[in-house]
Amino acid sequence: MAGADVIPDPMEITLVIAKIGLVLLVILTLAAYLVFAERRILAWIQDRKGPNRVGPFGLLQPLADLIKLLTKEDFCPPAGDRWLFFLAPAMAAIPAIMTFAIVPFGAPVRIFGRDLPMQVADLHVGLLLFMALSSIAVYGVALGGWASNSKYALLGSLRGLAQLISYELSMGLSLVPTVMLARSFRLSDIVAAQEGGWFILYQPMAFAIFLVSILAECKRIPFDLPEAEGELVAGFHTEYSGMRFGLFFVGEYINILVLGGLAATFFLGGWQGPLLPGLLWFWGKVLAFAFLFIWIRGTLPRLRYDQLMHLGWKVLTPMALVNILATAWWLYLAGSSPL
Amino acid sequence: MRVIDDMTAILTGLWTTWKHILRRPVTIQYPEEKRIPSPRYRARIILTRDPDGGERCVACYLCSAACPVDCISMQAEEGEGGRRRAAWFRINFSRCIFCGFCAEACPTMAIQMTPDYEICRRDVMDLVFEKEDLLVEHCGKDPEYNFYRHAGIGVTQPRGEGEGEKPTVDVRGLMP
Amino acid sequence: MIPEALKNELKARVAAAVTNREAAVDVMKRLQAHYGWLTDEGVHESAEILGMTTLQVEELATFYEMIYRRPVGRRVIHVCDSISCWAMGGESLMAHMAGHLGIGVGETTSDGVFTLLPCCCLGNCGEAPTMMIGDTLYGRLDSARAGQLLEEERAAVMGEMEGGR
Amino acid sequence: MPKLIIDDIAVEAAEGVSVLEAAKSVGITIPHFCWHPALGRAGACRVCAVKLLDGPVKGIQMSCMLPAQEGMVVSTTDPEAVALRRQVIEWLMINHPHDCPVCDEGGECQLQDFTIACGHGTRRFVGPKRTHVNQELGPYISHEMNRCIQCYRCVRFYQEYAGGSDFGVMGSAGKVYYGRFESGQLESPFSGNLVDICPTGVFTDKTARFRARYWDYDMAPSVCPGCSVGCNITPVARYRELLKIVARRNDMVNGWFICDRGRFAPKGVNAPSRPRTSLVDGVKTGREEAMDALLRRLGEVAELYGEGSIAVVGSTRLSQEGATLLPLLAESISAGALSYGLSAAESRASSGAISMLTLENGASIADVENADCIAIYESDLREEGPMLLLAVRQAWRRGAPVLLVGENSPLEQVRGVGIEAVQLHYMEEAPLAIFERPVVIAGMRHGDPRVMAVLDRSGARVACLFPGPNGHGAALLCAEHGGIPLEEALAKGKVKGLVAVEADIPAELLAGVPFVASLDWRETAAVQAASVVIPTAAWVECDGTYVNFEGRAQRFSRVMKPGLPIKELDPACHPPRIHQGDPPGGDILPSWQVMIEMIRLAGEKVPDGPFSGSWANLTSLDPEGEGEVIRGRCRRDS
Repeated sequence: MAGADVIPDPMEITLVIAKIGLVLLVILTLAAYLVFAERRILAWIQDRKGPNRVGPFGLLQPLADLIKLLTKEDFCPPAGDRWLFFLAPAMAAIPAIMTFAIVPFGAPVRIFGRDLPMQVADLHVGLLLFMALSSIAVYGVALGGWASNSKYALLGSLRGLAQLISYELSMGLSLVPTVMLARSFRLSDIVAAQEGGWFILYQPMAFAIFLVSILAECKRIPFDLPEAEGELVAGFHTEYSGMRFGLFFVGEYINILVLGGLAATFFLGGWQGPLLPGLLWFWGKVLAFAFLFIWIRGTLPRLRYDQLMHLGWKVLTPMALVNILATAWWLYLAGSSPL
Repeated sequence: MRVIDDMTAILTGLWTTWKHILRRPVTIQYPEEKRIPSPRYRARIILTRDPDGGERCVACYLCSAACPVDCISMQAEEGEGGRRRAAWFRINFSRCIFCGFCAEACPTMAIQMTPDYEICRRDVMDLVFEKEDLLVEHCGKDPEYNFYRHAGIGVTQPRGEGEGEKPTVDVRGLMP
Repeated sequence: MIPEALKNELKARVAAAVTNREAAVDVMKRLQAHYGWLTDEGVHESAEILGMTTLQVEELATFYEMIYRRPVGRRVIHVCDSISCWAMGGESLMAHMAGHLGIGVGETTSDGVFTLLPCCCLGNCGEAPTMMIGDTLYGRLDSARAGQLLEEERAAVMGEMEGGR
Repeated sequence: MPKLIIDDIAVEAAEGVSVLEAAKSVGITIPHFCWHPALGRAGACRVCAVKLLDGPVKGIQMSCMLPAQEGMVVSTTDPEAVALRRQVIEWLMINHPHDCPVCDEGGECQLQDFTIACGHGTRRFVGPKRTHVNQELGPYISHEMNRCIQCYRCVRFYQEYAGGSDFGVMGSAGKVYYGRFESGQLESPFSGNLVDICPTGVFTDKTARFRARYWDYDMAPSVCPGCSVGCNITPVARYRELLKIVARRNDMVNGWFICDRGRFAPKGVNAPSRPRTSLVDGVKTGREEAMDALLRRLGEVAELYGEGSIAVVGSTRLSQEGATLLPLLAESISAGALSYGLSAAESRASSGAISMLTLENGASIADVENADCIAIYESDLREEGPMLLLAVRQAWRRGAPVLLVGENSPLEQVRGVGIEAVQLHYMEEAPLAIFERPVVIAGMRHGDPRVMAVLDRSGARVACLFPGPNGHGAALLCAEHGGIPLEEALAKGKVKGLVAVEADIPAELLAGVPFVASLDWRETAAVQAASVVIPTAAWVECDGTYVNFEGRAQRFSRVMKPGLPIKELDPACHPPRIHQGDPPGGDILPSWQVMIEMIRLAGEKVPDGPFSGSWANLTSLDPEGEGEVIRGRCRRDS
């Protein structure tokens, strides 16, 4: 791809912008329908029908939700910090969307006589960017809870902070073996390295740690302690209403998609797969992850806070470290080309 | 091993929920399909009449006393023949929690609950039902019962002619 | 209305008593004898003679079973129904009397001669079963003797009525 | 002082009290019907059975009939006693009708309570029940004989305690009937107590028939405003309407009972014509505007007719709070005359009485009951203090002779309570000196102040019946502040502006006064004649104090919020469609608060509360207590 020292030609820019637009459209739509899918699947798990009133099979429900959220009163608690309060939802949603820029979501296609990678930006430090952006996302939670000036929101955001710091660590550590195997931080390289076999086969432990960590990362049951409606009303977004609440909400679902995509990229060979086109393989894997998240939500209860911290610090992190050492030892024994 | 047990537990849970995904939902599509509740279902409250067609309610205030949300109010008055009746009787269905204590407390079987659960109104004040709205033209669930026939103080029949009563004592009579 | 003479006699009786109340039964009995039973008028007159209220007289009149506040026949038959007489056949005596007179207990014969009443003890337990016709007490009764007594009494009453006429 | 043990509690009983009372003194309630604290025992109902485990008597006994004796060990919970009580109550309930829902006693019924207390919950008897015909007992009391359990309380009260002779018990055995010879109004002036004393619903208050249940009542300890006796009562209100009045026990005043006048007198509080909004020249205004107008016009009167042309008039029914503030109000509007609404004769007699009364020589009702000779001086107690007649009867039953002195003491008054009395012409004829505890009851209506000196010397205790519920308090304040009778003030012709505070002034007295203002809750002649009317809260609608005939200050509490009764409202207005704190017509203050507002508007220093200075000790009166005797504070020689 074009280096930093090359002036990009207009065609290049147009294609990138088109890709950005396409990704945004797909992600936002998918996120909206993911909400709908979650409600339907949870309903089935509970022997209900779920939303089925708006449009055929309730398919227009996301639209109705959107209209409802947009028309609701945009309320800020009088004692809250107004600016931060309004800023926080955006800080939660935007990093999640931005992360998708580095995810390769299909096999490169040939268009207008050039190879066009199905990826917005193939950075050579893609994995690090993902780690950085996921750290920024927590600011939304922290600031939202703090700016609300409400005890529930503050408690929720504090929990969110502590939880994210702990799980970021195990998540990052679980990715180290991947980098060691692929010998690159570039996500397209990581996908390419799995041509012979998905990393999940070599690194089942790392995959398990990563899976648990991303559940905690996107604050899903059984790790939804920052929200914990049974204890904290709605946790960090207790005081939010209308579309600002909607941003937090949609941010969570974009996060599911992004983290699902990354999990597919790191461990399930990304867009690679037999017979079917890469695009389908990729999105199929993403949706499988999304379904898994929903399924888990419909099954498991919420952990207690100390159990959560215990799991993060005392189980996942040491396991990830051991895993790195084991991988390093194995690589050392196997020589320069283990795969 | 504990880890294996825990994993098994989680997987069992996932398997259980998976089975439910495939199961037929129990939801009844309310406005289109309607469930027919059992006759003893506790919904809209009515005031029934005794077999003679008279109002059963004697405004004894027991229902309003039993009501945990204070949604029943009334004023008793003396009707014709010394019969006690409600001058006005009011149930505020916007407060009512349909606990059925009123029907349980009612000594004359006047207040009864019906399976009619569709009592929504656009205006909350329309949920305040007056006696005219509550009073029905039938005996409800106890078609035989007539309080004043058993009460033992006359009113609907001459004294001493109610059910299970001896004729009135003549204090000046000859029999000891 | 009672004759002035009777009124004065009773007033003298009351005056002789330590308290008015102790003469009450005497006064009521005399007025009962006069009217045949103690009429409401009789109660008013007793009250006046005794210097009591009608209620105070009525309390006594309704308490004593031999003061009749309802019309009775010329002879009131009290048949004892308390324990000794009951053990000695008081029940069948009462049934026999009722059957013989053709009336129920507490009723008066259509000719107005007899009223049949139960009574809770005549103080004649030693001669059970026992009954009282008018003011006369009869003991050790059986149905034959009772029937005979009734005929005698009826004849006596008829004689009185003839004489009275 | 015998010591006994009741249910493992050691009790030291007073001499001669029954086991039932001894148990009551330590909080153990043994069910009872025929026993009543004021009437004593009869042993008729058999529900107070207890078992004596040890001591001079053993086995099942009726606790009301058994005097508490040294060494008794009593069990109220012994299975044998419990079983007996349960059987007795079941038997009492056999003939009791099934009509609690339509019985006014339901909810406040001793029979209900004790039936449950005795453990009888379900009727097993299936045979026919005995029934009676009822009698028409007049407009106040309804009769339902079927409910009777033959406890004899009514007759014992009516005939023995109250001396009535037109109501009694007839028949015997299964026919026992409590009633009159024939239907008709009960003659005793204390017949209303049958309602209170009947443990079940044979006698119920006809004036409140079918109106409310006990748990819905608005009730508070109160004092009867009917006369100067100051009987303790509990007014019962619901939906801002005074329904009925029941007696409240105060052994220092009325004991357990009240008179029919206090109980059944027309309830002016409910009168639809009652002033409920402020009026200026007949036009409805707010209270503030009315007070402004009142002060402005008083200023005009003072300007036009000069100093001292304004009179402030209180009354003997004005609470002591209002009466103590009256002089301050008079001062703040520079009134020339202060009157407490007493007529000239009453005023003279009252001032004579309060200058004679001391803590020692004043008589309470208890003194009357314990007297060994009673003289009723120039008084018809049926009018001036009916409850004293009941007290006189108790003394008479114990052998005290009753003397009626003066031409205004009719013999009929004592006939109504079955007393025989001697009539005398002059107080000097009464041989009070030969008795140990003589009491003179003196009426103020026809009283002669000169006789007060005779009474003072006689050595007898004296009960002076002041007019109105607060006549004593008004007379004390009148003496303190130099009040004059209204007739006197008006006779000079100088009064041109008059402020009547709860004062009943005859129309003819008001004829010559150009400006009249009235603060009142009754529609009096003064209210009708007034240019400015400010409504005040009635006695059941505010806290207050009355000083009764013996000089006992008693606090009464607010029973209900002021405001239009729901009955008088447009049915569409109830329930209220908007949320509001005060009910419609509820913006009414007690007269003393109106007076404080006026003093404030007049620019004077506002007192902290109604009672200050020497009256401050009345601030903390307990409405549930016995009251505080304050007589004798104006005696001249002290």
